Amino acid sequence: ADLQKASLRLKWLPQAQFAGFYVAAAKGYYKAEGIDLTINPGGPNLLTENLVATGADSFGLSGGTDSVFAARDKGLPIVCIGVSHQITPFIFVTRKDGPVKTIQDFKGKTVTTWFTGANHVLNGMLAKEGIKPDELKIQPQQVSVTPFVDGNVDVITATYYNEYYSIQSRMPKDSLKIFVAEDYGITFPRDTLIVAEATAKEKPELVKAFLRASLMGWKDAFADPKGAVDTVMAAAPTLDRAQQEFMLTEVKRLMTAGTAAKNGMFWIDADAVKTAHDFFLKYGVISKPVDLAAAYDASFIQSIPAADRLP
Amino acid sequence: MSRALASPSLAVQRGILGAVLLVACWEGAARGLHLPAYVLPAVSDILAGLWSKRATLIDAAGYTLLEALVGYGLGCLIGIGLAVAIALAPALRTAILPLATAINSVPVVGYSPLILLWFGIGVSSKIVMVAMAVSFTILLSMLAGLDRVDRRAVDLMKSFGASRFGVLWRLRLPTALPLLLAGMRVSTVRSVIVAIVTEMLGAHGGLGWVIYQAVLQIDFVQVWAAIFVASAASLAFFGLIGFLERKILFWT
Amino acid sequence: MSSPAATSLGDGRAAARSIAMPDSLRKLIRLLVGLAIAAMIWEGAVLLFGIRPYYLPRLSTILTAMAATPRAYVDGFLRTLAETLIGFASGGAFGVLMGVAFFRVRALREMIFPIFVVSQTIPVIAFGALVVLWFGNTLLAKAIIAFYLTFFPVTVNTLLGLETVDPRQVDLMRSFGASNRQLLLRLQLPTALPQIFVALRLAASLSLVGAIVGEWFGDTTGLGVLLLQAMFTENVVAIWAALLAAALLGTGFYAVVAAVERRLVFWNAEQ
Amino acid sequence: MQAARLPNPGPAIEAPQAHPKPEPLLELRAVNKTFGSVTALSGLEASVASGEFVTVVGPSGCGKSTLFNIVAGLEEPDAGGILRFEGKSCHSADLLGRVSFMPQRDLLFPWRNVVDNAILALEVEGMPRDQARAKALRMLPEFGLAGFEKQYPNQLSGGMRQRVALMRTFLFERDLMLLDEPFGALDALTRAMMQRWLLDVWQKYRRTILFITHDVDEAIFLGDRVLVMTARPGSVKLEQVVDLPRPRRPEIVTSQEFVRLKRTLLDAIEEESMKSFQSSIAQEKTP
Amino acid sequence: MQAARLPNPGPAIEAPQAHPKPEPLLELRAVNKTFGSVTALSGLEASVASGEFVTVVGPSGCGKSTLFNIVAGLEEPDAGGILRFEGKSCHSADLLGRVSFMPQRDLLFPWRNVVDNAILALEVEGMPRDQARAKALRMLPEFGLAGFEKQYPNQLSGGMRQRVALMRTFLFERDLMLLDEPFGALDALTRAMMQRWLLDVWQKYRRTILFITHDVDEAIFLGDRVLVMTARPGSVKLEQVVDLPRPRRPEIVTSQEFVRLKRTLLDAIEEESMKSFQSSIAQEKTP
Ligand SMILES: Nc1ncnc2c1ncn2[C@@H]1O[C@H](COP(=O)(O)OP(=O)(O)OP(=O)(O)O)[C@@H](O)[C@H]1O
Ligand SMILES: Nc1ncnc2c1ncn2[C@@H]1O[C@H](COP(=O)(O)OP(=O)(O)OP(=O)(O)O)[C@@H](O)[C@H]1O
Ligand SMILES: Cc1ncc(C[n+]2csc(CCO)c2C)c(N)n1
Ligand SMILES: [Mg+2]
Ligand SMILES: [Mg+2]
Repeated sequence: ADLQKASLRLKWLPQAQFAGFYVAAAKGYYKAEGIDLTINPGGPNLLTENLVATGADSFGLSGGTDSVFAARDKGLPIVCIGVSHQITPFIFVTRKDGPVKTIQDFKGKTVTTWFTGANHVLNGMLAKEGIKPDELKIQPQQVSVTPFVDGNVDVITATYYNEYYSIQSRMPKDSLKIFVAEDYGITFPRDTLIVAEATAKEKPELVKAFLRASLMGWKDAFADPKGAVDTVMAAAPTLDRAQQEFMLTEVKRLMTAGTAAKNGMFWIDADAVKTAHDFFLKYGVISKPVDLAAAYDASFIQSIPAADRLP
Repeated sequence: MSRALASPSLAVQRGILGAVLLVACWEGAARGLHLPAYVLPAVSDILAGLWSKRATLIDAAGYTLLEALVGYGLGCLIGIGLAVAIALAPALRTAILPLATAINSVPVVGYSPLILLWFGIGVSSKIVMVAMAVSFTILLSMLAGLDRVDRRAVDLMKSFGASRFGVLWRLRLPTALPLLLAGMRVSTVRSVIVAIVTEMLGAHGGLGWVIYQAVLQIDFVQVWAAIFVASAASLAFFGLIGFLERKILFWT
Repeated sequence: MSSPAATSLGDGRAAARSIAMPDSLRKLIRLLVGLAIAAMIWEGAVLLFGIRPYYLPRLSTILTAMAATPRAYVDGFLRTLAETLIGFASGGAFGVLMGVAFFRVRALREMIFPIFVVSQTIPVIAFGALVVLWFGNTLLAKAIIAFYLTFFPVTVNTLLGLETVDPRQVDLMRSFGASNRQLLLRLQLPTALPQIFVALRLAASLSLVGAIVGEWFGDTTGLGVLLLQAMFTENVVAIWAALLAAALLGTGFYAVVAAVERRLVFWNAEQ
Repeated sequence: MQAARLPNPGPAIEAPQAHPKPEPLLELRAVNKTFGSVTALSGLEASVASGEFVTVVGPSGCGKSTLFNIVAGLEEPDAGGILRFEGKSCHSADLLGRVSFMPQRDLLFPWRNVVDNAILALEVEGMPRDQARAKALRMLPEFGLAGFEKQYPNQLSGGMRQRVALMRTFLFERDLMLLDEPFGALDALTRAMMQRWLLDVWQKYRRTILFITHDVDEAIFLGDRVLVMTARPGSVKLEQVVDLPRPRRPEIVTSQEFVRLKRTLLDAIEEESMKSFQSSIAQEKTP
Repeated sequence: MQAARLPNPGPAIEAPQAHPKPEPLLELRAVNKTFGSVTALSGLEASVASGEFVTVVGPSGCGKSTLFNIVAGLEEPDAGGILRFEGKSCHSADLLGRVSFMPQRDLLFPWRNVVDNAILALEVEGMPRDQARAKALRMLPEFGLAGFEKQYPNQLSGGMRQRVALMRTFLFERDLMLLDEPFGALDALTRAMMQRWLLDVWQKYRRTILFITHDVDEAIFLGDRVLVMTARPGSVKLEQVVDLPRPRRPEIVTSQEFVRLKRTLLDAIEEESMKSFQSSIAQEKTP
């Protein structure tokens, strides 16, 4: 009866990328923890950090470490309480039989990428190889993968769980070659769980309860992917089931990669965060060093028994 | 009574007073309530941000205005062309008009996903979107204008031996001008907005693109600076067409 | 008058009625036939010219997709309709109110009208996030966006309409000793009504735009959500499905407003 | 209102001067009216006795409508002039709601049907609609509008619209009726019908009428007295008593008497209208 | 065109019948015109001699404008009727561009100034603008428009607009001019000016004129002959020759002769307009 009202703002519309939260809500795990949770989808022009900082939403699944740094840099009072995708969730894709064999071949080619952080990863990879960004044509990437499929673009950026699937559904998987950021020493954790500083300070129990329920939801989602996809599709019935099932598989891989394999989901890998921070500082994405201890508070996730964190 | 006495300069004074009051309230709220920039930046901060980012913003405004103007021009041509075709061949009316009304009652933004898919995220998709939005307005207002012609004036022209084209050129087109230009004036602001909206869904540049990027970079001062520029650009475009309208329609 | 006139009157009315009934029916039939033909042309053209589904899927494919998840479209339709209606009603009412206020108080008009004009040059989508921030993920937030797009044309046309009132009619009313209130209700507003409806027809389309764009700011149901979802999953069939639903809503609402206009502004009809 | 109709007064009086009757319903003395730099009326003197039908002719723009606006309470004359109504000196605004005014056009409201247009003034006065409608319905036949109560103005001919407007004016029962070119928009033939009909109705209701027209035949045919106004600034140039017997038959317009009166009036008008025509052309050259 | 003006023909002829002159410019025989179920003209017979000024009066809706539309080439009469122009039988459409037509309103184009409005017909004919303008400019003084060439219609008074429209009609030099109530929208005094002026201009250019009016005084004052039309379906009820001397002075309207003619015409019109008035009321009951 005395449920506490709270909301979770996603970074995008309902899809299997967020399955665990929907499953937890559907199975009443939040209620069991005393939370009356509303899940608010994101949109193309919404910034999760902003909505959480102003108190419009209590929790957020926001862009990633990059957006957390940027928000802290601009003085938004938010704290990251968990990291979902432990490794860079996107890759750079080209045709196996195309002109691009190595990263050196990017020179003079048309490369599309998102200017929401992925562009910095690309720049980092190029810099590692001694290539300057103006040696190739970097263009903002549109929604559609068609320009790549049609051969109008040489290299395209793709998330493992979404665009890569779209491309594979339109051309054979073995005709593709991929470039992975980690191969160039760059790791870019994304999909960060955030709360307002005030929430972290004043309602630590609420935060912990939210994490406990969410973890249960994710565990269930991975245990029963079909059921999880059903739950997601109840919220967004027009989605393509096959794609959602693929997405859930890939998301599981991203959420349990790296140190999370050992420490469990939403683990904050301080080293990975520090590496990413230095990387963004170097590329001017943030103007000055960010106080990492204030920006990333691992205490909440750590307070939960390890067994509950592991899928 | 007060209407006759109010001088235009008083109207201008009041307009300025209104603007000043608005800016003062805005500034006062932002400063007085210590609103953070991500809630509402102060006007002075926005103007400062506008100045410091002027190069980017001018570029972006140029980009957006180019899309808007080309799309606008294209839309006007298509709208006028269709209306004239209907005027010359009335049989076309039953074919075109219901379709145009139906398409027009669907919000333009509805088409944006398709147009972006078909025409890519470059300038062409924006131009197409603007042209679509503009051409329907122009078609409908131009048709209303052409239909407004006095039947007796048409008879008069015919009695002089004028052809269908002669009637169109010397009588129906001038008669349609006031409504056409009113439609064109309204369409100016629409064309800039449609360009920006489409840019926000995917673009290589432009004010919509700047706004989209600035939101993601949590630079709300820049968001508002871009909005200010967009508004100024729209007003300038609106003013220009309004000015031309008054020049052209000297007789009204 | 004369009895032959009376008979001809009776005949005329009876004749008019007997024609009128099948007339509306015939209109409906003609509409349905027109739609059927359009559907056939669509389906046929895609098959005949082998148009790639990427550009234009078959109508039957789209309808099948809609039928597969009818609830999504019905719920989306109803939700968007609700937002549209609220935005339209509030925008229309506020628009008329401001039009009257501007008409009555010239100073107010000179101070605020330019601000209204400027406000309309700002794309909603640019500050929609603010609306969500202030009003949350509520129906109200979407309705406010629809309202923002709707009220201005109504204000402009109300003002225009009020200003077309014949001063001689005003004099006539005053010579009867009419108060300002009587003047407004009995003369000025009725005179402005045709102009107001021109704006309301426009506002019908605009409020739908507002509702759809409003739904792009993080919503769970609505045609705008379906559209966005389809756009970012590059699902052309779903885009068309959402578009068709929006078209139905748009044309339907427009037709209703136009029908109400024909009823209320009967005297303005040509003839 | 109850005052019996005056017997036709004496022969034409050549110069503007006070009407001889002892207690006129309306009296204007030395009335001036200026609009900014334009003097519309200057030293206007006129009076109307109870039950009288006075017609006013004069060149376009000479101030006839301005005179009516003053009497209808819509426009205050310049200070100094005297305005007397029912024997009491008053301001123009005091007359609002006290005279029944019919402006130059019919000015029917297109969204009201015949009855509702006719009862407009009664509604403004606060009479309940049902009562007002019942009253109007009883009057319809006399105005040749029986059976038309539900029609809207756009379904009426010009003559019928004018009758509705007149009925609206009649229903607003006031001692003085001001009719500003009520038939100006009608074609000459319909107009002739309406003139005859107006005389019939007037004969019955015996209201005091002040009637503007451009048509000299109309002015003579209808009036007990014709006031000819000077070109702007307007004042009364000639007061012509019309001593034609009533009821007047249409044929009267070709009678000796009528033609003689017409000649007198035309000569006076001719002079004034030439003046006004010239000055209007001169004025238009500086747009 | 060059034909000298006819001497005034004999006295009034009571029944519609052929005009006695041997070679009329325009001749209509047994002309009918129906619009759906409405018969506008029925068995209309008329002819106009070269140089003649014929005026047409008749009740509203009797088919006067329909008659003009037929003669202007805008409306084809029903099969069976005979239409002869310059002695040759022809279709209505053959007359497009061959008669000079001035419709009921001035219909000036507000975006054209005085000169450019005046040369409209010449432009349609294909005359180069400069040449047309030069021609119009020479004509301006005669039409009382000297110095106004650059003015736009909204800067002109009603009388001046009407003169521009007339000038446009005169510049379109055709054997026959059709004037449909050219002065209908003017007030009575301006109208009187315009009538006198039109006679002056006509005296000079000697065009054949067919002139519709509702005003019997105007019809008599201007015409060599007055055609009175019956109520709908329209035909010619009476052909009245006006044997008043020319040039006609304004005073003529109160002359014995004039009043006698007016009486004759009014009697004929009275009968018809009563008919049309009745039927129009009956008609309007079925909107
Ligand atoms: N409110 C006003 N402001 C300025 N000038 C006015 C106003 N009302 C009337 N006038 C001027 O006063 C003069 C007299 O106008 P008024 O309308 O009384 O003439 P009128 O005799 O009724 O003319 P008409 O016969 O054309 O109806 C005109 O020159 C007119 O322009
Ligand atoms: N195009 C048309 N279609 C149907 N009916 C028409 C048409 N033109 C004229 N009429 C009808 O024919 C009759 C004659 O009309 P016309 O305009 O010739 O009359 P008129 O004598 O010029 O009238 P007015 O004096 O009012 O100008 C009218 O009853 C009119 O309604
Ligand atoms: C890092 C990153 N950037 C963009 C996308 C692709 N994407 C998904 S939703 C959307 C609309 C705008 O936010 C875009 C572009 C992604 N998946 N990951
Ligand atoms: Mg007047
Ligand atoms: Mg006519």
